[in-house]
Amino acid sequence: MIDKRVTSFEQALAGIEDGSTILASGFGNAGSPIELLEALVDQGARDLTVVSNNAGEGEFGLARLMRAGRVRKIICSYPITSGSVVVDELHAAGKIELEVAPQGTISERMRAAAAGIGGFYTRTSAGTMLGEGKETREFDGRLHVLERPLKGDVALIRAKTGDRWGNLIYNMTARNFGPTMAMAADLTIAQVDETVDAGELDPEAIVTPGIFVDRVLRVPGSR
Amino acid sequence: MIDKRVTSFEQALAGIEDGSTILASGFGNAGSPIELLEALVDQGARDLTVVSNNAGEGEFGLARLMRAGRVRKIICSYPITSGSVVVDELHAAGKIELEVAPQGTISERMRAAAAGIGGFYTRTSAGTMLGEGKETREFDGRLHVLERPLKGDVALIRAKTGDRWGNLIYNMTARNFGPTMAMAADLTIAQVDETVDAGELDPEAIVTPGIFVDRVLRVPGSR
Amino acid sequence: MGLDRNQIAWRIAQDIADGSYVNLGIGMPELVADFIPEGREIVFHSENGLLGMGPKPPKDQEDPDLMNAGKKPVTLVPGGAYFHHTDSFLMIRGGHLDLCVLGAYQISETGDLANWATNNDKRLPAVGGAMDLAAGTPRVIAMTTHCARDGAPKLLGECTFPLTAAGVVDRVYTDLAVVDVTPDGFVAREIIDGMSLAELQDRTGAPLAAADDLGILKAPALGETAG
Amino acid sequence: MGLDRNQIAWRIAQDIADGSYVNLGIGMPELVADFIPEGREIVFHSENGLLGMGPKPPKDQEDPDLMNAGKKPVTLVPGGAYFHHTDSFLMIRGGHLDLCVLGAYQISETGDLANWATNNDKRLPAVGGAMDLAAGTPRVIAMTTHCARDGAPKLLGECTFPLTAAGVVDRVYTDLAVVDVTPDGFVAREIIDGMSLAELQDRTGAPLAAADDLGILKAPALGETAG
Repeated sequence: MIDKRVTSFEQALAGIEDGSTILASGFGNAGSPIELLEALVDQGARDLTVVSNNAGEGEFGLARLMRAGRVRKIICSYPITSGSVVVDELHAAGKIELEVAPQGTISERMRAAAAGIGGFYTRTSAGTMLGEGKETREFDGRLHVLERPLKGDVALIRAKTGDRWGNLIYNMTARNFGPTMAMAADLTIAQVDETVDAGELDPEAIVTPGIFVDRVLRVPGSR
Repeated sequence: MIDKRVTSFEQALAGIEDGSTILASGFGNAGSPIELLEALVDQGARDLTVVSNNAGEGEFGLARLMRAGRVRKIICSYPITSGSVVVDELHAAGKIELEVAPQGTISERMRAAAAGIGGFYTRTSAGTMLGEGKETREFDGRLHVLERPLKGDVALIRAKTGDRWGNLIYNMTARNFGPTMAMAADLTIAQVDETVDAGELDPEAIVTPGIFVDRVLRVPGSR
Repeated sequence: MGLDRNQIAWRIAQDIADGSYVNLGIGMPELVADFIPEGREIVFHSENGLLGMGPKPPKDQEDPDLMNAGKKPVTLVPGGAYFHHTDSFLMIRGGHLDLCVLGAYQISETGDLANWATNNDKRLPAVGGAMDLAAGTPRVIAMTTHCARDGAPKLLGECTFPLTAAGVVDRVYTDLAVVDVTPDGFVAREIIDGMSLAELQDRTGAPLAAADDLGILKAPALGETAG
Repeated sequence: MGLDRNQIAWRIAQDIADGSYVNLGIGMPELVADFIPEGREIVFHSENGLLGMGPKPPKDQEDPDLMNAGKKPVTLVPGGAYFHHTDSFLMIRGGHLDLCVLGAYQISETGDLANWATNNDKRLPAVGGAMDLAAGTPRVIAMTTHCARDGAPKLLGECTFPLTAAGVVDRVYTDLAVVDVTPDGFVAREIIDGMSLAELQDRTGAPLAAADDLGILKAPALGETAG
């Protein structure tokens, strides 16, 4: 029988190894798996590469993981938010590597990893500093850059409800990167507001089918 | 004010030109815009290229359009269904051009057109007859072929419910190619079982946002 | 003397682990779903946009909008989900399924699969999702009779029919044997009772080794009408 | 003497056709939503997965899960829809929006846009969705003051700051003028009352032609607190 629901942070994060690439959902705090990221400090994995739209805020969630010295590199589109002090400090001290890429390119690169695409051509960043060093090619008279898939070892995502099979639905704009990251990692762990049995979600409205999800942890009161 | 609901086949199909590429949804008859395809006979457009998973059945829908001599070329993955007599006859008589491609490649090529992707590399068809003549490249030690976007001038699709803004939901596996084709054409026309006002569909469960849809026609009793 | 279609399907079903995500190709492979051992929860994927495919419904509950890849009426089990075609093929091409079971005309000793066209088809070419499944799925199982009706072997040094994908087949289940495709070529894991390796080799178009733990391929008597 | 931010936003809003799908960049462009003329239905897109963005809610109805790209609380209007990030950027990169309004540091006479970095940023580099919007949207509108605070022109022969995208800007709305980017370079369409073409040219870093129907840029007095 399939039951992807787990009951502790230990179970949820078991097996995440040093050196992993972690895809962390969220746009600002909306959809960010804050509690999973904090539990990852206790779990102990080091030397992580984190893919996340932003680079943490305050001293919680991703910022806490970074403050604990676990993150070697951040791949993001927009590391500046109100209160993004940790990334500022670590970067200034040369203690973290920062790779900034266009938001849509990060998202599409993860989707490519999910879809078995070896590479794709996009106009975004062509002719700019962020396109430098990338292979280019013209299609229909317009310059494109070649982008490669961006795959995660682990995805940590936040959803609203998860069922026994790992099917997920989300809440409003907290959906953001969750569905794509869930598809793009070898091990996908979702924190949710509530868990239900298989068959309780509307099959027409499931956003992330359970095939993409490995573990579902209910984190009460996280909203 | 936006109101994409139209009230006649004439309005729905206005402006479709000779030589157009038409994306027609459906997997077999499920999700096939049978009535729109038949009305296209009356509309009169000729010399069409049709992209469709199958190549028509019996003497209705797509088969009727083909029988009327309006289709110059079919791009499909599986032209054989029980009763695919029209494509058989026309092909044997040299009256229709047939391009067969892997189902996932057709779908992904349309998605690429929708997403502004200039081209992508896939393993599907690499090293096979259907990959012959395509540019190839190795990624991670595996051979890939380069595929280009497949864009429609027009998409004719079938959905369950459409609202004033063109938002769509579908019915079970009749969803199939509809959402992708809706995104991949300049002009998208949906036939639906029912139309509603804006705001009546659950914003969390809308499958095709109205931005991809130009006209919605209620076709009563089409199921 | 060999297994019938249902028995091959039964044998394949025994090897599908609980919790697997599985695509069954159109035709003979569809039978596998009928023989999943009690207590295992397998999630069946259908290329036309469905995870959690259940058995066919009673006649009066058939819905033309709920079909499988073979365009036959099916059901959705609790936990199932619908999605669009590009997402469905993302699952296939991105390697998210655990395994697929595909029919085969020919399998080469390097794992090439030919299952979509012959060299003298009278019908139109038709590939469907076969190339996507064969190229994308981590574990590709071929289900076929060991030889064609005219006795020609289907396991070969090289395929002579157009390929579906190169180097993808992991294991072949036939009426006579279970054969792994390994870096060293074909390795028989099970042969039906009463047939020697040499006799199986005679029916195989490429060198065939025996697994260290070579066993007997057997299946219970099954009504031909099952499935 | 020129327009204030709200007046520029008002002027841009007048040119957005009923039924348009529009993305407003973070910051000054967000003001445009407040000045859409009565009777026009405009669908606002937010990169974080939202079509049909409405105005900010009353304080007690704010929800941290319903935000805009600037991470400020918003609402959803009837007809709106949520979707995931890759679909949101498919809309952007695939050219499905009708237009976007972006802030700008510099605009070149060939339509190059620089709006994400300067040459001496003290803060970390941060591009967000700017390159996607600039490269993907069919009609790119730049909204900016005509000159920087130090008086340096922002409309130039070539940008000196890092580009967001090359050759994409269609029109620039500033506090002093409405300027089209054409194959022949900058063409002023409207200039504020009392300013001559020569005076505008003095504040512009590349040759500036006048449209045949050159008009006066004007906007009503608007409370600075609107928006």
